[in-house]
Amino acid sequence: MNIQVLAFGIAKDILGQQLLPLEVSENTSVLLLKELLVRDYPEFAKLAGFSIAVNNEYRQDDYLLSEADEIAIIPPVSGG
Amino acid sequence: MNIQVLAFGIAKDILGQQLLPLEVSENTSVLLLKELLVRDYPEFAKLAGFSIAVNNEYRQDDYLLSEADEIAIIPPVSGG
Amino acid sequence: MIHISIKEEALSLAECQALIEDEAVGGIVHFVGTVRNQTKGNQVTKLEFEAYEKMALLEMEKIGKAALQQFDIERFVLQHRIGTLYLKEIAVIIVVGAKHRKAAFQACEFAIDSLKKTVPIWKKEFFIDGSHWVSAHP
Amino acid sequence: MIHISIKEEALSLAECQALIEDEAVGGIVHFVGTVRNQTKGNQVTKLEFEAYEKMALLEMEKIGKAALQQFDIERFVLQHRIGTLYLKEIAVIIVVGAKHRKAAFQACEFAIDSLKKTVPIWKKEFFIDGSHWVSAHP
Repeated sequence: MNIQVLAFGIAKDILGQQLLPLEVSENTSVLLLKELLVRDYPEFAKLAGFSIAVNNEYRQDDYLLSEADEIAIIPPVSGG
Repeated sequence: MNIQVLAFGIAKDILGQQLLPLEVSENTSVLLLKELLVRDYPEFAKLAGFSIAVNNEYRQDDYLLSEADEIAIIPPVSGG
Repeated sequence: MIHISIKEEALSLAECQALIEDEAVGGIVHFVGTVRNQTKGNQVTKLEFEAYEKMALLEMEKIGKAALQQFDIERFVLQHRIGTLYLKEIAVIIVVGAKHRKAAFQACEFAIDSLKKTVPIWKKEFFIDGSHWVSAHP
Repeated sequence: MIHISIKEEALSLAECQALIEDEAVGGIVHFVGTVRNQTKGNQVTKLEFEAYEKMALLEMEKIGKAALQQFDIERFVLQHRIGTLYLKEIAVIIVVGAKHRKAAFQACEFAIDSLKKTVPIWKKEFFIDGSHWVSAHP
């Protein structure tokens, strides 16, 4: 399936774009997406960590992605 | 010696005036002043407590008063 | 920097915030005490604050100095209103500016707790059917 | 009452205070986060805040709901600025109104601590000779 991954903050800098189109297999988990990102963009491994949000909620590693989801990379937040 | 005792809040209501003139013996202590006040105005005994300030500082019971001092009755404070 | 005052006119949050502005400050905590409509189930109509003004200013200054000594803060503002106050009006503003927020929270709470214990200011509460000096009796 | 917003224009303390006004409120605590001139000894010239706005608003709302649930408070206001901010400008305002002050202090500190952990907003610090995303690296 085809997904689009939103990126913010340093994640946007690492990807060089705000929206990354990706082709992944059906039922790709959050964990697998993270692994794919680290494989293709090793800079992600150097971060203090990063999360994946799906449809505006933080999701655990075992959450399964669907094509219609709004998926976002959330690098360490620093508001306030 | 003659002293003048300032009163605020409920102390002013108890005395019926803001400034109480008193004749006391030389070297009257804060403790003695408190006892005189309670004797003459028994309502003071019903308060949650009261302090004496001399020259704008809280003073302990053993502090000795002089005629030139600015003396004030400080009933329980309730600012804020 | 310590700024202390007692005023008969309305207190201004904007004025206090302006006094705290400082490039070295990253966290500011304000405490704003307002007139509430109830005390222990009684309907409050207004308050009157009376101060032993000279001594109150000295005690407020002591709180500011203690706060600057005990906490890592840069600026301290404390203003208290006296006279008659109606519902929602501001009785006291304390503003603390610090490099980091934790010290600002601690110093601000310390300051209002201390004020309520030591500063010679008295509050009279007025109800529909009477009035009393707050905290006077056990 | 919960009021949440993210704004590109300057935040207003007076606006936040007006949102909190309530006859049932006696203690109000504001946290105001401003742009400080130094981070770890480096001279800061400006900041840029970026938000994942939809999600940030939802996370801010969650903090407000949790604060109202965990503490005895009446009103909760949280505003965050995004875009470019210079020294002394306000990045965030949190205002909590409660019957009594203790709950207001606790809820306000809880809110800013939570915001810094969960709300998807990112701060880029600019120095004379470079820039970096705050907290991105260990």
